[in-house]
Amino acid sequence: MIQNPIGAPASGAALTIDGLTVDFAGFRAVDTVSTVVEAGELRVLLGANGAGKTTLMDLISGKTLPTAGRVFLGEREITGLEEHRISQAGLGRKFQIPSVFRDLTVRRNLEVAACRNPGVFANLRLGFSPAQTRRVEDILDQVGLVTRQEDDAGSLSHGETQWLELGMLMAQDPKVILLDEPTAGMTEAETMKTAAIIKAMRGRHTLVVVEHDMAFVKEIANRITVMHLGRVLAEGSVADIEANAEVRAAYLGAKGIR
Amino acid sequence: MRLTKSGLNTATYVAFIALILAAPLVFDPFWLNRLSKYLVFGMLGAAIAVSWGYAGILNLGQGLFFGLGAYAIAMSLKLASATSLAQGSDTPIPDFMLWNAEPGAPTELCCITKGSFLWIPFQSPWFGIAMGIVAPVAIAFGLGMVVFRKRISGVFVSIITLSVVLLMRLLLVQAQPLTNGFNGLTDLGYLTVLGLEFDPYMPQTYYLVAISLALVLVGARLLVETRSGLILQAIRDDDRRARFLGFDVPRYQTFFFCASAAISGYAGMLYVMASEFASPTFMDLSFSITMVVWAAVGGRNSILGACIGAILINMIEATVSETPALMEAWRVVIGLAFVFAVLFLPRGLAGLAAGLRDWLVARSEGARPHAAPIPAAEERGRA
Amino acid sequence: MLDTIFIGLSLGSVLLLVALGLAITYGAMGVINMAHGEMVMLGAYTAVMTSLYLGLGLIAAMPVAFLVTALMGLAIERLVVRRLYGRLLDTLLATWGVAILIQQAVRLSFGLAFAGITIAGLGPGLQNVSLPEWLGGVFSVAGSEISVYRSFIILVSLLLAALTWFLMYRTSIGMQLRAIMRNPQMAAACGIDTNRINALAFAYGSGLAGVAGVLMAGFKTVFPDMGTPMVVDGFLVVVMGGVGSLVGSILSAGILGQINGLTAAVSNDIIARAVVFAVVIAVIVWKPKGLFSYKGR
Amino acid sequence: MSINRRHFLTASAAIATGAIAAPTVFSRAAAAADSIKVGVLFSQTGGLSIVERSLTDATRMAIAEINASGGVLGKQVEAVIEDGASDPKTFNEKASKLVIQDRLPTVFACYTSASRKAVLPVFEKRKAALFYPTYYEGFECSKNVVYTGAVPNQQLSNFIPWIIKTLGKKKFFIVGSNYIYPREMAKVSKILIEKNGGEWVADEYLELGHSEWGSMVNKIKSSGCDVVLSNVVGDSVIAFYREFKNQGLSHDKLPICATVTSEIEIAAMGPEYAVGSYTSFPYFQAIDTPANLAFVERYRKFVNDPKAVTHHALESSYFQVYLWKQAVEAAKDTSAAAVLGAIGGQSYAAPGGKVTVEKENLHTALTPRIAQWQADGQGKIVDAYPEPVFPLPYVAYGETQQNLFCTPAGLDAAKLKG
Repeated sequence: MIQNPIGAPASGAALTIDGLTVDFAGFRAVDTVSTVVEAGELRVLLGANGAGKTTLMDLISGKTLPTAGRVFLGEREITGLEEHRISQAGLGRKFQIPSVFRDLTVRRNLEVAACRNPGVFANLRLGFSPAQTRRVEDILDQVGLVTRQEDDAGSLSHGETQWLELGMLMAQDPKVILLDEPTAGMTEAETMKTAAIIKAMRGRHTLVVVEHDMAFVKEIANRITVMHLGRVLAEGSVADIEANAEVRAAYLGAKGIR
Repeated sequence: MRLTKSGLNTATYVAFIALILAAPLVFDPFWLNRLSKYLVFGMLGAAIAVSWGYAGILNLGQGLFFGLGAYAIAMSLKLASATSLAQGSDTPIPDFMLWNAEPGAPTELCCITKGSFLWIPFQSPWFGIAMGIVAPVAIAFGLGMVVFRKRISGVFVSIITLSVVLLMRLLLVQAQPLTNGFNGLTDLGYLTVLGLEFDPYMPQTYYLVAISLALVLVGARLLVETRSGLILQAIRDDDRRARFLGFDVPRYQTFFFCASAAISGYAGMLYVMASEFASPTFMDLSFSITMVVWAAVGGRNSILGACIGAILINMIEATVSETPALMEAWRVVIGLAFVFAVLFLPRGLAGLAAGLRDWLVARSEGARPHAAPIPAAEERGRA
Repeated sequence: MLDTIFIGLSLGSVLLLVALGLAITYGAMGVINMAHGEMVMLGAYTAVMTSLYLGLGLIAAMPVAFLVTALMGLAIERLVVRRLYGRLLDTLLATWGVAILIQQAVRLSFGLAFAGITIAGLGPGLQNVSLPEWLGGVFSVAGSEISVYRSFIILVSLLLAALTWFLMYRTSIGMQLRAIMRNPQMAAACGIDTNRINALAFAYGSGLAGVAGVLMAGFKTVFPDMGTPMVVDGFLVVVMGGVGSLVGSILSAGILGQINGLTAAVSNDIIARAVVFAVVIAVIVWKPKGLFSYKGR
Repeated sequence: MSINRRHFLTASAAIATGAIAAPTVFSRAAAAADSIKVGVLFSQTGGLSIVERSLTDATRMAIAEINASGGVLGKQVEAVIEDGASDPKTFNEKASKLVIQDRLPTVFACYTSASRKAVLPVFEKRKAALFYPTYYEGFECSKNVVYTGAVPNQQLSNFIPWIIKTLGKKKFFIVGSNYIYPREMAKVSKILIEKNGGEWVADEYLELGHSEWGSMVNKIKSSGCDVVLSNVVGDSVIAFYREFKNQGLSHDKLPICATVTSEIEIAAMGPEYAVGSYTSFPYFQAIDTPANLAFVERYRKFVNDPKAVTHHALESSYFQVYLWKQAVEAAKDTSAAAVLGAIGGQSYAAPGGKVTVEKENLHTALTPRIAQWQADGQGKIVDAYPEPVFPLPYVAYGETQQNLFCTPAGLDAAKLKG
């Protein structure tokens, strides 16, 4: 067992990662990563391809089982739980390749996400409460999909699909949200709209975002964690990271951050 | 009048149910009996739509649940038949048990052959009826808990269900002293409830089937309209997304798998009442696949569509196979129909109907339809 | 004991004969071809017809059957399967319809029965093919009598497996097919003519079924329904072995054959069949990707 | 109840004709009024059609002959033919069409026991008459069925003693398909084997339609038996005989003695695989009487196939139509009740010899014969009873002609316990 450098999660921490490690047949995709994300913070995960960012998200959200280390959501340990249990504990996740229910309408997608009760018998009822309906309509408005609410999610454009998934996370309303490259493949205008949505989510949720677009990162980030070859290379504010020589050497190259 | 999608959907259900309830005014007892069998098949179509269309689980062993339901009630009716009472024993005993038993065995249900005590509770028809639902649901539950917990999906579920039905059929035939093996259970009594005797050629049996089908259709439709039903469809589209939204995916899948099994078991019971026999051929692979084809032709994503598909195909089959010129070629006709339906009607007849519905709605709104029809459902669960 | 193991080996080789073609069409292309059994049946009928009208023996019938069923497979791919790529379960239903069609076509002598024409060798009846003298009988190994014909089947099925392996892994067509297996879009983007390769693969898989049919004709009955039970067994072998893994199919055919043979020897054939089903179910539940899946995990 | 139903029928029949039920349009029951209609229900499609089509043909041939010689009661006989499609569900449905929709009093139907069991309720509860031409396991005493095929005592009571005494074989390996007929044949055989001083070393079963005989033949080889008693049916038979020879066994040393292997299977497997083996049936194509030779000739001409074979169930399908004709003429009535009442005691000179429907159990007295298969695919009759043997459907329970279980009053179940 790896030594615990952080100890029990501090109160006020939304997400505590402690020595998280995964070993794929000798290859350590994530190697003793530890970090604490404060409640309400927006943390950006930075790193080159293969640095282990997405794998780290897989480990947190239960998609992959860690070889060692622990994960806490608030004060509750979620290491090794099944995905839906972790989700019920208050963690939401957006995938790199947008993942929505393609054969359901946009509105239905949000309604599914808004079903707070996970049980099959508890959900054996027709319709939704006025509060839920209002919430769904608010979200439709926020992500700008009001006019498309009766269309199948499969017919949305790439950007719209990303926004729908963000909307679903809002409807799910977890404490901590992991976003894997929310602006990948987007146009400039779409990126700006996404930034607005993410900013709106801030405050209500604690966010961990994997992102490459530095302009976007500077726009939204509180703190940045830089990963390199599965390890944490540096962690700090945008300015700290920009000034960090190790980061420049390993990741950003001589040119620095544009 | 403004037409709405859901309004037209409801109207279709009402019209269909009115039609099947009015059928006795038109049909003679023979066609009524025949129709009641087809309505039972329609119920199977609905069961497949629930598991395949809504849950994305293609069960190639639906015949197992149908067969279990059929055998459960047939066991009760067998014990109620005149010959079972006339085997020279105080308690009823199926005739075949006597000639399958070892010479000199006591002629009592408790011990005439190994395992014959299992028949004892079936002396009560209520037990048989209950088992007709409970047994399929229990097996579906056990299977679902294992298969869906292991996150097996798509064609692998199909292969497992297919293997299970073949295995069960094998055991059913092998257990001949208990089940009469390949010949199945015949020479059954009539089910009598509150003094009403369900002779398959009397209208009351037809009404039992028709009302049952109406209830099943409405019930299944309501079930998939609930939040759970919605979540189930979400799981069908993307089970990983649903998991990360906090839903216990295997539970949902198992629940609706069981619902589908319960409907199939019930259909099996009704079939026995309409046809007066139960046979291991109900668990033939070809029958299970045929059911799926009915649902595909009718529309796998539509409960009513799959139901009507089953009824229509059987009517056409009967007509074609009783046409002297096509006596030997009717299977060619059916085979061709299957191929064309799958190729050119990926959403089945229900897809055509939905297109018509959307056109009507659009026309009544005075606007052209705003979205193209939903593209063919992507196959989920490719390995 | 030796003869029991030999029987198991022989059962395995018969399974493999049918499964080889499926390992291509299903394993590599993702098409659930329910008409595969009918390809076996057509192969068997080719053996019957060639011996009846051309006086060809069993061996000579094999290439003819390969051609006939490969062409038939090509037609099915062109007319039906091609429209259904990506709709895996729909291929199952459509080819089930095709299977019914082919069966009935043979039964009705391809429609000539309506005109009152009967063709010897076709029609609803049972047909057979005689074995050449040198393939009949037995030879002795360590006191056990070993059937010549069963040994011959083991040999041929292994040869066909080796040939298939060679085609898949040592030719450019095989390489292209494997590329399509893993990522059809990518393969198409790389300039692989996926239509052509898929058609060839389907034809080859069907052709293998035809050869299997000729060998079946040598020791089983030839009749229009003969293929239906075989296709189920074939799928069980391929799924258990791991979809897309040729070696997996070969090994799982061997394993199921031995399980069947040994269980039948100590109890009976019915229990043996039940055990085979149970084993397959257990393996799929335990390792849904099959015993020898080519993907990691 | 019956008045109700009749009223209901007439009331709705008129409406039904023009209704959405298009199928009624195709009903052939409404044809010429001065003919006598009978139902014919065998599989025209599916796996069993191999045998069952020949039964349809034999039935049609008998009807054609009867019509050519003036019909029955001066009327032509018209066959309403349906397809059972090798599926009990379809048999049940088509039987109810023939009996209830077309209201035919008599139907010639069914090859397998499973299909007979599936149609039985239709005939018993609606009081129609079923003529069933196949050898079967017995244990049935329906008053609505005329059984014209053999029951176990007519195939085994001569066969087993003959194997033991004449062939001198004493150790039996019993093998069959896994359903009720082979199991009952095995049960009766064991009684007879032990009574005649033989022994049985194994009693094994295979699934219906099973065609992989490797393990079983291997077992036979190592069992130490000196004769195989086969109750295997259908296409499994062919795979069995072929595997038997391919594994180096020969009928000279270890003959297969079969109860089901008929001319059809022999022709299908290639006679070389069966040469020297034996079958017990009441009828063989090779019966060397002018009546039979003429029958075979007529049948071949009728089906337009110079190589067509005749067999036991086929012969029964043929002569049972004549038995029906005699019953109708005796009763001067075509109703089911009249036919069933008059059929008992009817005798007919069938191609294979004299047959008689016994009054007591409506089964048919037939002449057991044993044939050895020859290279030309024909059986050489090596033993025959001098006269027809009385059918005993409950022989496994010790039924004898003096102590019948199945009587005109129905089954005397009390005797089963003894």
